[in-house]
Amino acid sequence: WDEPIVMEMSREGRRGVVFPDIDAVVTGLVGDPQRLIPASMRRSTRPALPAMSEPDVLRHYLHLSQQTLGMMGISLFGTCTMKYNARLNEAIAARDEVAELHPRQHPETLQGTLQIIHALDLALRELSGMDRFVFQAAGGADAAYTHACITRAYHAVRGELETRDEIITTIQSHPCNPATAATAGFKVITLALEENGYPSVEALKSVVSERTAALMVNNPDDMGIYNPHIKEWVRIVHEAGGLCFYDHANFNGVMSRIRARELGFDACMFMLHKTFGGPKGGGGPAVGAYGCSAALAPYLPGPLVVKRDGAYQLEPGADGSIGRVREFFGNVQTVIKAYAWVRAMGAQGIAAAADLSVLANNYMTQELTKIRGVTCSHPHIGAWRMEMTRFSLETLEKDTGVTVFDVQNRMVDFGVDAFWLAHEPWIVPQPFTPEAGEMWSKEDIDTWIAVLAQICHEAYTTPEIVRTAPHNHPAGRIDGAPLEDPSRWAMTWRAHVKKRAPA
Amino acid sequence: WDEPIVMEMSREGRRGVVFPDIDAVVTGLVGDPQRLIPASMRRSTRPALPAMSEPDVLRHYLHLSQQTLGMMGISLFGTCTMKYNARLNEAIAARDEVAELHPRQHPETLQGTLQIIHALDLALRELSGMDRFVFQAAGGADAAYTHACITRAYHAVRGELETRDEIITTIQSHPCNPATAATAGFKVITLALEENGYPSVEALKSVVSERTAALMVNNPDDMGIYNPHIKEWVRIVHEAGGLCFYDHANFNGVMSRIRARELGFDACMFMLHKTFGGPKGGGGPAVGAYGCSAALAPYLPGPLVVKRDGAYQLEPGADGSIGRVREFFGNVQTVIKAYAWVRAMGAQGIAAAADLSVLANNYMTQELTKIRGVTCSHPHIGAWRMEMTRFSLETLEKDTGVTVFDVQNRMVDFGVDAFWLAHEPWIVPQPFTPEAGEMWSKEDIDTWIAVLAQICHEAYTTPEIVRTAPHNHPAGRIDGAPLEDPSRWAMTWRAHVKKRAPA
Amino acid sequence: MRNQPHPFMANTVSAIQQEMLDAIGAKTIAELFEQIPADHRTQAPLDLPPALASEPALRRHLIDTLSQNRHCESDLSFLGGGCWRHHVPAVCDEIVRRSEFLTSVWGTPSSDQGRYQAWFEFCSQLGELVDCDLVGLPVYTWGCAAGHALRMASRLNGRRTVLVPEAIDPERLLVIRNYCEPPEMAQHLSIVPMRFDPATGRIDLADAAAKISSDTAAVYIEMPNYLGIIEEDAQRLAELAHAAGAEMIVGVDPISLGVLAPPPSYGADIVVGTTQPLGVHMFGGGGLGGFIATRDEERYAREYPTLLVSLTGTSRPGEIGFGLSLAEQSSYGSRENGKDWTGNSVYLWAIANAVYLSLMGPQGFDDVGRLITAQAHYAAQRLASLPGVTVPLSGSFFKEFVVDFSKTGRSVASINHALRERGIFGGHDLSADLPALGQSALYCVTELHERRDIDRLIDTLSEILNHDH
Amino acid sequence: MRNQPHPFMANTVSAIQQEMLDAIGAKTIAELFEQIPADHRTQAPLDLPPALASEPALRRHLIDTLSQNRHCESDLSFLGGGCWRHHVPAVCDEIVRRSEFLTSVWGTPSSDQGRYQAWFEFCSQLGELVDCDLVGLPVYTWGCAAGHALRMASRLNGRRTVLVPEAIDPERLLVIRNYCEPPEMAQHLSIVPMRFDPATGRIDLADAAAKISSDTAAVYIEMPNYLGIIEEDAQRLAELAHAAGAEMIVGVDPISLGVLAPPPSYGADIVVGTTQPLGVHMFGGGGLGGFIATRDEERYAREYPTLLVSLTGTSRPGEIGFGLSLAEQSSYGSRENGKDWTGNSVYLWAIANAVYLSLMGPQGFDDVGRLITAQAHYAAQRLASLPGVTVPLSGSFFKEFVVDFSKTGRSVASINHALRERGIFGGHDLSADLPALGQSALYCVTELHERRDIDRLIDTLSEILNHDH
Repeated sequence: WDEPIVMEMSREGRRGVVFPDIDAVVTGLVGDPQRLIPASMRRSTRPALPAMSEPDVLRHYLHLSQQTLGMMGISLFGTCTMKYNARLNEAIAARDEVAELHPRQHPETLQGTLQIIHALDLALRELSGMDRFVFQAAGGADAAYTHACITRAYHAVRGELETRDEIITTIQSHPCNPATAATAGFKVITLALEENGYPSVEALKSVVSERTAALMVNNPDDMGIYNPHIKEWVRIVHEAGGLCFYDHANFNGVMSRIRARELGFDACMFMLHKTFGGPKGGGGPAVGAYGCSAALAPYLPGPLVVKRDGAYQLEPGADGSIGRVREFFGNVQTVIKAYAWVRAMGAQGIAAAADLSVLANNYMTQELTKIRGVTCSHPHIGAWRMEMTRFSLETLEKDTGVTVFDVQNRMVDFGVDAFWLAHEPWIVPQPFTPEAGEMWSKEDIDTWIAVLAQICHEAYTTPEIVRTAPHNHPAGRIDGAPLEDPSRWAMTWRAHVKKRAPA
Repeated sequence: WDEPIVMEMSREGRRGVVFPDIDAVVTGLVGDPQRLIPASMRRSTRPALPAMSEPDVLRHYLHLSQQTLGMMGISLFGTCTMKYNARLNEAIAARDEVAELHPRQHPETLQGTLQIIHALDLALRELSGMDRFVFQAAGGADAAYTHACITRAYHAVRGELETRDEIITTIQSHPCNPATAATAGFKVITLALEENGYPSVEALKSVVSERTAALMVNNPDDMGIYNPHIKEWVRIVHEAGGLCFYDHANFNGVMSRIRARELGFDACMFMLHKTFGGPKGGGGPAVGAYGCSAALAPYLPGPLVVKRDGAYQLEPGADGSIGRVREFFGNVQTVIKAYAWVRAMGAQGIAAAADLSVLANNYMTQELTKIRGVTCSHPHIGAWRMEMTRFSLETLEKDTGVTVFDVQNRMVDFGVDAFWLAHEPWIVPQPFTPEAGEMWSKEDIDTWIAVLAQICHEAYTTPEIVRTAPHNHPAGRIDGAPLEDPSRWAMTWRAHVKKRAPA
Repeated sequence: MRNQPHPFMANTVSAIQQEMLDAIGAKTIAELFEQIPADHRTQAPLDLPPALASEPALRRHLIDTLSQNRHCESDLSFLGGGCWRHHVPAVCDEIVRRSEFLTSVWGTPSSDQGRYQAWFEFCSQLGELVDCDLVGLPVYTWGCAAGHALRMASRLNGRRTVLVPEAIDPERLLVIRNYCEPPEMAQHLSIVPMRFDPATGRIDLADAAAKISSDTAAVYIEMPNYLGIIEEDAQRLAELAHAAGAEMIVGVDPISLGVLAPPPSYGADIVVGTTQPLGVHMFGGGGLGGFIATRDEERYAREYPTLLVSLTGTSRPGEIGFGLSLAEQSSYGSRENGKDWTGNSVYLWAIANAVYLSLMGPQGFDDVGRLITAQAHYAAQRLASLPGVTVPLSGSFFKEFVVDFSKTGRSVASINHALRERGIFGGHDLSADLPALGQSALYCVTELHERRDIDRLIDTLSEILNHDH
Repeated sequence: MRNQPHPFMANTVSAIQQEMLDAIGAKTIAELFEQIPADHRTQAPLDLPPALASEPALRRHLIDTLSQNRHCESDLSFLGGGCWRHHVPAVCDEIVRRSEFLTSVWGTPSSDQGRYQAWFEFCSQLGELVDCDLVGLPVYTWGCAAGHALRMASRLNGRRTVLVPEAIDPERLLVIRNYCEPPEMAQHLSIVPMRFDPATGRIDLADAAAKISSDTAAVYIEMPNYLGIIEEDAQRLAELAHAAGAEMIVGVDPISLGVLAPPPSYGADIVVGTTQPLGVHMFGGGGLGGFIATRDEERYAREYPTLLVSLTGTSRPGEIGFGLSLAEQSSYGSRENGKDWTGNSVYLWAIANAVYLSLMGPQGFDDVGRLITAQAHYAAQRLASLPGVTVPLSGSFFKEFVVDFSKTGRSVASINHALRERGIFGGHDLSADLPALGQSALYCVTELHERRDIDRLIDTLSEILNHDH
């Protein structure tokens, strides 16, 4: 489809939805509703929204959906743990019992939902060893932010917040960790990687002090490298009086094998929209499930679900609670989907998922490194990787000038979703990070490998076809320059119209 | 997607859905279920169905859906009255109150559904003047068949069925009329068109006799021509003792302006999946609503919905009932959608739809006949057409060799659904029949016209591009020869595998 | 007033209509209707309920109305007999609700390749399940499929008598009767019932054997039969039919085919049945569909009333395409000279069926068949343990079985009423249609029942039967 | 046991795993975990509830569990306060449930052009509604948007005091407090409440004026405010803020903007608010979303924490494409040096919002605004006519209003309990959070209420209040 912008599809007078006329009895009592709005506050000019019929709106957005690859192809998008979003869960979430709930309903009327929230809390406790989970954080980053807020509250109670103003993380931890720590008001100390692919214990010791508020770290990292000294790290930070937060974004490969609490962590985070089978929706709604030890529980945001006398009740947060990181319970429908995933998988299924994702990644790693132009990060590390491996196209780029961006744009021509590169800053040049997960069949993984091999082959033989990709998509490669130019960027149609006017 | 056949996607051991284990208590009581099946009747070799995971099945069929144009483009498919299938109705039909009903439930537990069936019956009575409607027929053709069956019952009661064995129709009536009449055991007499685009009264008189069981006819026909003598026709057939059935497939242009019963017809049929906004689903489930006069009501198939003492009850058909043309009530969910459409439209909306569809057709007719190579059927008829017009590409084909089939295949390259040609036999050479209806915007109609103009232009300038179309579709033009060759046709994969084996 | 903008109609805007009128040179829309003579026009304006053009208002009205229904999700149902509550995988719903499939009309094989392929996969997979090489696109229902099959048989051998079980669903028999035409018609097919054995519930083989003759066009049986019983003499019946030159037609519930032998293995020439159990909701009977399948022989192929989709090649070398085979013999191709008729059928359900068959795979049918068998027998045995309640037929059964309440002194109607008050839909009352069985009901147990559901039925029935009445 | 084939995992088949192990030269899967030291490994096997790998079993469990909920479709609800039941057009649901949107992750602007365009259309249409040229992709909620906006203001002018209404939703204030950081932090923003006038329900202008100073980073108000009241002094407040060099931030319920003036018209610099009323179900609060919008000025653009989508060209002449603007300033681009943080948000709801805005058009917002206004006032007047019941605030209101039951002698809790027993969810109890208002509740009336619903509330309340208690 050569689909126009919706703002250009308007024809005055058309209606997409209409509302009932105001009941005559109502009008009889209250009069003209316009007069019920103070004159100074009335809208005088109508918003320039499109006027369209209902079927035309439907068709427009159906067309846009068809121009979205999503998981229709093969998507091994690293760090996002692509897995099956069971359609049963979507059907359940569409039911009135889920969709038509108001968060302020009396708990008596929410027993089904509260039971599921409570049951998922218990399941995540079992998976992590933590003592309590909350689901208010509306994404993984929001859970990291929750931890930063709890860190404030914890040290404030001890009268140490003014002096404990540093949070330590690593360069391979997700950007949300330093970013939320900074937003919460902390100084951020970032440890660099060393030879083995992780910062040394010594490096950590050199930055830990009485100013240390917390450690926020993930493990394994996005290169599939597990820090074997992590228990030691936790001990060091604890001894200095800091808290330890485990960003469990990369939980998929270690599910059933380790528990964050057993490693000593005070808190951890699971992404229900990734690891626990919830859909991503292009970027939320999402849930960062935040779990912590009993010692940190008094700081958790309310409301908390408790089971008492056989019924589920809501309690406000404790006196020391950080209040809220988001209004109400969080994205409840995603909590239900995650619960459904846990039940569908069971303990054995979860263990199998970890096994399969690590097996598939190592299979991929071996096959991909056979491709000319592809190298593996830290090639000197002989060990099997966890559920992801970071690769580099540095050789390819040096040999052919073809970049990871070119390859991304070419991949989609094969119906394969573009790979993830790496979070900033790039540790390795021209990085890319696929993650096979447990859902994709071996055949799909083989196809993905073959596509990359084909593109690398093209890069060496007919690089132009890669550099000018995509060829089979609704739009060509975008022009990046206007995006950074205040005189040309246009985040809305009206801005676009104003800026193009002189031309 | 270059999507394989599902039979080739199997890998032994994979599962798409699993069922619970048999409860131990159940097994304790009944033992091994295999032993409950007589040995001689047990299946010995498993069906060679694909073994696939759930997400792989989902993706396969999602891919197939994306390879289906449907109403995603502009579809002016003649005789099918393309209109908006309100997504509200789909959401309602997906609810348990509709989807999870068993047809044998006690009527006490079906009051909502029965109320809607009854209310739609009343609405269709109002639209047609008939005295009673039933919704058992699972399509327009099935309603025609219902009429043929009722015709048998009516004449049988009178002892005339053995001698009244002829049903009269016209060459422009839908093939289902002669076909169902023949299936019901009648001889079919088909009247040819005359100069004015319809058979003359004289022609009718020449075939009406004491052998005439019924007239089955539509009006206006698919050329948009209204037979102005239809009341006279009905009178003639009635005088001979025959019944008159109005195939109201082309009701869209005359809604609110005429009533079948007022024209004298004994019965009529509406297509709820077309005229009344139900979705077509690629060919059903559908409903041919069959309505008739009080005189024919005793022959209607049961069960019948009646309102008594404020409650809705079910009655078996009357003693003279033809029994069933299909099990149970019919496609109830489509009845609900049609009822919703009637309520959404109201009397004024229905009248507006007729107005707009006739306006749009005459607008299209004028614009299309300006295109070189396109002519209108019966061009000597100066009157405005009804909601459809039949056109011909005879000139184009003579001038360029490009056929209507070529044009169909080229249209889809523009995201415009192929037009309908005409039912067999073709009255005009190289026919095509678009129907604008009331849903499509003027802009869409203009686009459609422009596409046809472009293709006709191509036919005169670069005919090869039309003859080799489609170019932008998942598959090229099919090879028709194997379809009629018993040694090559393959209606199943297993037949295909056997037949290709020697090659 | 007619220009009140309506969400469904983009051109309900006066200015647009005026543009179109101007373009064609007409003054009013009304004049475009000149073809309709004045005396044809209705004088009485439409009197319909008030319009609910507002989606929220219409939504509310529909939900309020339909909420008066009770249904088999909220209540515990043991109803069956031609429409069954089986598991509908969420993926089936997801696919059939896709706008592309939902709204497609016809298209070309190229533009709608995906839908053609899905149809082909429906035929291909159903063919594996029923062990047939030739499967047509679906017909309305099992009853319609049976009717067409009997007519196919008659066309094949020119005979006009068909044998049908005495114990057949009356709903289905009424459908078949119409297809067989009344005696007054020249092409009438005479329906001869094969007696059922009230001890076993099976067809009385001796009776059937005596009725099969050189006049017999077809012998039609069902597997399992209306009462849930497995017709163990099927192969013998097929041999008798074949010896007499008749076609053997078997109607089958396809969800049984993981555990029951496919009909061709015991001699079926034409296999018909329902598609509803294969991934389609009941919709109060709106989920029904039927199929016809045979060997891939030209004599059968040339008698199909349905549309047939065949795999073929395309203009691009090596590419697979799909097209309609033998369209000329359909009513679209040959009007009254076609094979019966076809039209809109249940093609959307065929796609649901295809999805279902892919999800199930061979193991799924095996498992579901065993689960249903075990649970149905559990229910039957538990029921038979209640005082005065018997399961009278001795034949092996699948999914459904007859329960006789005669000795409780209560009618099925009164028991079902009491069950209904307790949230249970009891089995279908057979007492009117099959009085020989006394106060009997047809109980249906599927994979969706759990043991606790059956136990609840037993407990509830115990309580009801212990009450004074 | 780990090789039990599971429907979600294509490779849970032993033979496939063996192929992969053979390919990499490993003997067992367990050895692949060599990186994890032995003393890190858990000793206690997972103890989780039994697996329900069977979809029918899981479906039944979920439905049985969730059926314990009551909800606002079955019960009549007057709850609001940050989450509202508005009409969700069926087309919105249809679009957001499309697999392509539901499962998309990121892709490239070319491969996911449709989703980028839908996002751009969300920003563009919301920009029309709020009269802003620059709109970011959504944030989690209104509260989060307000928190970010206050921090943006502080970064813009380097000041550290923000004025916030005293009568603000406590849920939202708790969120904002976290964004403003505790006093111990160096970047702490001090929150100064603007007193609310208990007669009108509006901000006390004199109090606010006295508090606005050269230290003020921003003045934040809401329209309508937490109690439903229209802040008629908004323009004056904006003038005071601007005169003091502060940013004016307005939080708005966008469904009001057909009848209420867009915030920039009375001086808003930064507009924030909720997206939930625009075509998203409540989902118990899971439908929330927030937005941030401003003038298209570089100084604002460079402070957005959200991702920004801009229209641009592509490598094909004349073609429109979409890309991320100013990605470098996000936390993805600059980690702790970025503008706050971003991550997964509610981008799927942005698509629902875009569909909603297209369906509504200008007339839709006009109509829904008038309908809500009329019905809310009808409800308020009828409630105020009940003995002992008052609507105490004199300010003009939209959609929500305070109802004071103090003079009935009953608590809101007891009244709501009685209403709940009669199938009605009464207004949100304000007595604990705003004791100055006595036994008051916040009632919400939307376009989905019909007059009969309001009349039913009145009748039911009459009955309850007439009872002895």
